[in-house]
Amino acid sequence: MSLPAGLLDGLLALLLVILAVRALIAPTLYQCAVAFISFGLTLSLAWARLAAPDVALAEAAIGAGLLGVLLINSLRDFSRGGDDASAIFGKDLPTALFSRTVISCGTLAFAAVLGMAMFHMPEGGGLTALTEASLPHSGVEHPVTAVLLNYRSYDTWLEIGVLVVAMLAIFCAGGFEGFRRPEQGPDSDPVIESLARLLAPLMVMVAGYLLWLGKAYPGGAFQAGVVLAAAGIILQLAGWQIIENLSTWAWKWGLGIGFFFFLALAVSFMPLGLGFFEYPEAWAGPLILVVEVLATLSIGLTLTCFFVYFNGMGASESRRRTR
Amino acid sequence: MSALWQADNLPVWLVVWPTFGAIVLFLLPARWRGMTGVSFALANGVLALVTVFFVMEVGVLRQEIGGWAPPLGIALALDGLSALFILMTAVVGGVVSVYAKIYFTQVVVDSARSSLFWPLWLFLWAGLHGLYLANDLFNLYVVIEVIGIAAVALAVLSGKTRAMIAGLRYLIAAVAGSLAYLMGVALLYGSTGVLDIDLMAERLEPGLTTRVAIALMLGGLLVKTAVFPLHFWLPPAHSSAEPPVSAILSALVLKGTFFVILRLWTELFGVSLTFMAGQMVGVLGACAVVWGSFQALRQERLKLVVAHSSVAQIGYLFLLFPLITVPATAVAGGFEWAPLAWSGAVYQVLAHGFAKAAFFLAIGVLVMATGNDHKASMLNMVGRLPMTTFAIGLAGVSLIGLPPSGGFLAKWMLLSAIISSGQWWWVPFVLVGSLMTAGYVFMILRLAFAPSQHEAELKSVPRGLQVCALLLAVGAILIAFPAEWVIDLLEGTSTFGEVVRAGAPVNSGEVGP
Amino acid sequence: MFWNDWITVLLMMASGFFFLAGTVGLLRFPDLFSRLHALTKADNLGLGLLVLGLIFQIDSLLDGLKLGLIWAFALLAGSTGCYAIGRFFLHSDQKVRESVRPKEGGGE
Amino acid sequence: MEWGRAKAGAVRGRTMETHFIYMAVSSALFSVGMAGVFLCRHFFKKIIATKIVGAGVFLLLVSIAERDADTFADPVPHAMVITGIVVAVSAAAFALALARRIRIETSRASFEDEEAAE
Repeated sequence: MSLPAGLLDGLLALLLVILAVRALIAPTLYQCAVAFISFGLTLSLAWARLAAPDVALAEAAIGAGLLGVLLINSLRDFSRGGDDASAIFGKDLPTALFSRTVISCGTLAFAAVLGMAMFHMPEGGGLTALTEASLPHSGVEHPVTAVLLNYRSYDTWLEIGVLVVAMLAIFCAGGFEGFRRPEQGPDSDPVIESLARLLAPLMVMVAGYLLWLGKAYPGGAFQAGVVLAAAGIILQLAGWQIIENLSTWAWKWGLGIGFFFFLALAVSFMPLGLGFFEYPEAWAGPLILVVEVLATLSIGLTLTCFFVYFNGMGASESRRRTR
Repeated sequence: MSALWQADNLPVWLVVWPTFGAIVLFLLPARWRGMTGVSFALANGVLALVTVFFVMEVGVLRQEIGGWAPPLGIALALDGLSALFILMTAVVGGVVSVYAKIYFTQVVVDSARSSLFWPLWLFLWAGLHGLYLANDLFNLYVVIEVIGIAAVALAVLSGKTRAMIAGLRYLIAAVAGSLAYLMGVALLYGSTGVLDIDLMAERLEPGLTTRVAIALMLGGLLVKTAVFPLHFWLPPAHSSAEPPVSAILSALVLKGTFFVILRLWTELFGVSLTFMAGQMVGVLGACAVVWGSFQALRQERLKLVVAHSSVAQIGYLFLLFPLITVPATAVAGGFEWAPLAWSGAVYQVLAHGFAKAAFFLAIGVLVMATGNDHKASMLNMVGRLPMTTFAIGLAGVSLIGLPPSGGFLAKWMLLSAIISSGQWWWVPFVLVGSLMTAGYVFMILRLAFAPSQHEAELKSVPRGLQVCALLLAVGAILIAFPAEWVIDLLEGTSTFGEVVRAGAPVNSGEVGP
Repeated sequence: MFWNDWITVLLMMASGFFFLAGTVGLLRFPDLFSRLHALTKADNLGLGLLVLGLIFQIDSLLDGLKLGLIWAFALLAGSTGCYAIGRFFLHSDQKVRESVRPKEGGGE
Repeated sequence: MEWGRAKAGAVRGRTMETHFIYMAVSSALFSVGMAGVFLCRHFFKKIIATKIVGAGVFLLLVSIAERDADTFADPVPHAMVITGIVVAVSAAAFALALARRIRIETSRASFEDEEAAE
């Protein structure tokens, strides 16, 4: 490890820890959110340093981007009547300094034990060689895509299911299923709207590109789906209300199609004597691409729906309050 | 090679069918969901029966997904233990589904909200099947998360603020727990380079990393199983949910993570466990028995009594671990108590599952009739809602462990195992726990038989709901009878009746400098 | 080191200066608009110089085009973001405006 | 002594490498995050804390992938992390929705508020 690289890694490491602590002890929620988003972006730099571009893309887009948007969006409700984040340790603790010391020491000790365990970890060897050997039979050329959509496609399928479950769960939290048409039109802004007009088609194109790229290079359904969601969110911010104008039938199928099709494909070759999630080798490539296209659509739509529902949750309540 | 309907594909259908149901129910409009949901649930029951007969005939079944053998691919494993859990899920789940259908169509007005129950419940069911079949540590994480998110979503279904707060607490505990589990998985993957449980068991060596990993995984799973003192999220979450949801959460969801702990403890953790580790988990269980029962005695609201009682009953399950974890120096052979301890714990899972679900469903009926679940509303219930009171009584008998009931068999087997293992110090906890359980159950029943002067008019409750509660309560008693059959089924589990030789290096030749 | 490396280093250092200046401005300037000004300056010039510096290190025209696009998008997003913040500030009430003002003593 | 054995086996002949730095960060983030989950009062911060715990776990997985790299980094942990990120974000979004709903309906922002109010 060369010196400048070591310096960069050290700096990133320090920054990560500082930002993480900052995100937890900042005095206002707004600062917490900002620190957390910066943390997510710094983390994607760390992924890049660790030769994990797929993860970097996913983290920057979902971990920092989407969740950051949701956090900032919820600030509207949380900071009503003061943005006091109340200190990390309760105000009523009599000896704040003492408890702070104890907690810091405890955290440090825990981290030390965990760090020791990592440092003493025997070399398991991993599955790199095995992945590489099986790559020609997987239908794709990029190892991460091969793992996600062929070797461990069962996990990936379940994970797309988690997104559907999370959408249902958010419906439960909001108290109704579906999206309400807002009573008044959105406040449109010429600058933001023209930006959205310019960016949205470009982003759709980028999503397609990432999807196609996933076959051989870093990229793939998740990253593409998130870019698609970003396009959706920008359009939503520009006041387009795409989701609200979709029919129930359309958004439900949109949310479910990735999961449903993946399942259908997983069982469709079983009458031919193949196993669950097993594809004929010659067709694996094209089939994976189709799965990825539909998964991208579903992921993009689901994440956009997260945001739209969130936005509606706050807005409808504040409207009720002012009435 | 396996054709579509061939029996090898049974594990696949166990996952595919409820998932298919979930997605269909999601796509269907709200008014169709109830009937369709019940049909899917009943079909699940048929599938579970097939599974059980299959396992009885054939034994352990492994299936590789995607045609990739582990360590690259994921394998599913179906054995006697999973079959038994699948059967319990099917029976409890089936009855609860029927109850939910009646409850949500006749009682709850807000159909937009309550119809969300069906897709979530089927997703949860699919997740449970995935959990019972999983043989891969990361796959376990994913299904645990499916179960966790779906369970919390169901818990907040009622939309009450109290439920929301309890749900958020539950969710944060669950997420933190599963991340701790995942941290342990990461450490183990780094040490062995595989995720498949069987392969990892071959490669895992004792050491600091393994120990920390096991501690993290256990800690995470113990939070999710609500073991004392990590049970803080359970009482509010279980007591504020809708009755069918409470039944699902306490009868099935808690048992899911217990299943994972049992499986990992016996199949994977053996390398690095010590006698003390077993004892410590046992102490947590014993404390849970006493503390949970004590809290249950103090509660004024029936749902809280029952929720705290779950903490105690879960505690009994953890008495299994000290019994099956013996020092490596102990004499070989002669661990005749191990099958008994195993059967006792599994019986406790079944008995608690049936009895607790029955309890929650019966209290649901009671709340519907009287409008609240305060203890006082039980007054003179025996004459007014005889069927429901009878259900509560039967479920209570099983919880206390009075013969003849599933709970009696569970506690009797656990006690015998404790005594023959020589770990007599667990005996008082079991007995005190039973006494205290008797305390709160009889307190409720005494009120039910007590006459009251001015009683409010009861609202009418659909008969179906009362029948559902009674069915489960009768089930809690009846499961005592096919005990031999259950133990036969359990013998189809690779680790059934085995003890973990704590501190014994598995590959003694290869370990060491 | 070839000549192109020297040019890259020079441009990078210039870019670093502008980023630093922008950040100092963001932290030290008295009001929101001048802070925004400092921030966008770093985006425009600093990133521009960075991209220009990197262009001397690449082989294919396509890569250069991609770098140029990155800069263009950053400009677009930066200026729109700046505009949105400014607009929000102008339309917001007194309380929000006061909260943006730096504290005495220049901490944080 | 198991400790000594592990040390002799695992660390022999190794220099300080990139993944060690990130493993250290991983343990720090996991611990800080866990402390935050239990000690932070505000819902908002608790949710951020779970995300930090997640970041710690994922950082370890990716460090392991880098350690085991051959022609490319071990893709299995990468896939696990991508799956994990999506799952964690889903859970966090749900938690945030719940927290927000609680805030709107009761203006409570922490579990302690609840106890104070009842």
